Amino acid sequence: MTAFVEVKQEVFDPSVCLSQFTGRIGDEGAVVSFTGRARGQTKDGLPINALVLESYRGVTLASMQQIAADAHAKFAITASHVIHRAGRIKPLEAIVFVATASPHRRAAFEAADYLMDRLKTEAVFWKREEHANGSAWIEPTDADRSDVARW
Amino acid sequence: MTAFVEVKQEVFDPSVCLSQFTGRIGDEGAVVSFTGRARGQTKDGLPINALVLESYRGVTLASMQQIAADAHAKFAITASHVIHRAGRIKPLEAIVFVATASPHRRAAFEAADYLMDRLKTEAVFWKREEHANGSAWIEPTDADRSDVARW
Amino acid sequence: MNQSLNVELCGKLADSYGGSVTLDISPSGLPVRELFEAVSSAYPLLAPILAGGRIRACVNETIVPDDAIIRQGDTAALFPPVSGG
Amino acid sequence: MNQSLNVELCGKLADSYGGSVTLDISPSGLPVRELFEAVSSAYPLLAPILAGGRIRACVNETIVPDDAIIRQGDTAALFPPVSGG
Repeated sequence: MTAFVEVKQEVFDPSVCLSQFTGRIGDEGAVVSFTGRARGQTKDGLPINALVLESYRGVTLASMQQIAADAHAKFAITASHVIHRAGRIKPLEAIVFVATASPHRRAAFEAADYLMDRLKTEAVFWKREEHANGSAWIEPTDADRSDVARW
Repeated sequence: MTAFVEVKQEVFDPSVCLSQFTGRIGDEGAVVSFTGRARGQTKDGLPINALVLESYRGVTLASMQQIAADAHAKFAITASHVIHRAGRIKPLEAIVFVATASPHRRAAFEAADYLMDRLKTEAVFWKREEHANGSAWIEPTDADRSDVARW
Repeated sequence: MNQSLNVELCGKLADSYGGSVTLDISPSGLPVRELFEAVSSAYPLLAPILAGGRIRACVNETIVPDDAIIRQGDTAALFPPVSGG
Repeated sequence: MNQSLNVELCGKLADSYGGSVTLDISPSGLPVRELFEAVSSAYPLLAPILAGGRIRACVNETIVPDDAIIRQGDTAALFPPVSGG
């Protein structure tokens, strides 16, 4: 097993994904996971009803596969798993899950960090927060752009 | 909940720990976990029967608590969980588990990375790999020392 | 003979006219930059955002440069800046 | 009157004489650096490693500097370099 990438329409449990990932790998000593969860409030403190994530045909999955392939080329990881929700996501549900495995903890950390930076800015999704007063499209922030520029 | 630190004599399941950690926190958007697992072979390729981790009275837990407190002082994390095995550990069992939560993914990643670097070099444990031809004490590597020097 | 091309509108591009608009294109097709102009003139609420330089065209599931040619029968879409995670 | 002090030996320090050794110490106690010398002379297989400069003393569950005084009744231990994770 090397890179495994999925777009999921349904709620998923990151701890189950971590368990399955760890079960699939060999005897790598280092396993890192990242879970990104939908927040409950906008930056201005309005309660959020849902985050809506739009994907586009095969292009979304292909963009994730390219990012995962780049992570494997760049870091000494032996396995990775990337899961991204699409559709309507309620507060606290997982939006994205990344797991990496390596004999070396630095490689596992850096690859997970890199995967997230790339996913934030390059995975083909569009997202909109629905709140009581309407909805707002969310684009990558300046911090997201400077994070990805580090690599 | 802020820092939660444990030394465990028994096998534990990192995915269950991640699930419990995520259940305890609020609506932080970013959750990072690291799992360090016992390897099956020495650097020279000898099969390992067990990794034996010795701790010392209250000093071991206190060293972990100090490391966790430093991580909370240094990074914008809202919660952390550190679990460290002691005793006799078989190949592929988890040795260490670190989880961090933050509204910001950089803080969650950096705090987990920092916790591991400090634990590797400063947590009060002594470890010995038992293999077919005897046993060998394992001390921090040059890489471990340069990793922790980054902070 | 001209044919109607369906152009899918992704993300915030769908706010004004829904998820797709149609355009007539000739058998020789047209480059992406002319597609932008044609969409802007037929659907003026899209003009400011298409002029902003941050919209990319996707043809048959591949993101293409501004000089790529879109032909009759292609599957065309316009992408505003993406954001995962 | 001198009393026997039990000195716990951690990690690889236990390889030669087991997990602890004993020393007689006087009622006035002794500084850590003299404890190292006393252990080295009574348990010579420990002398090379104690001379290496990487061993720390722990008294009553606190790691202490070389000029700290160890007294009768204290819980003393010697720590080689630690390694978690």
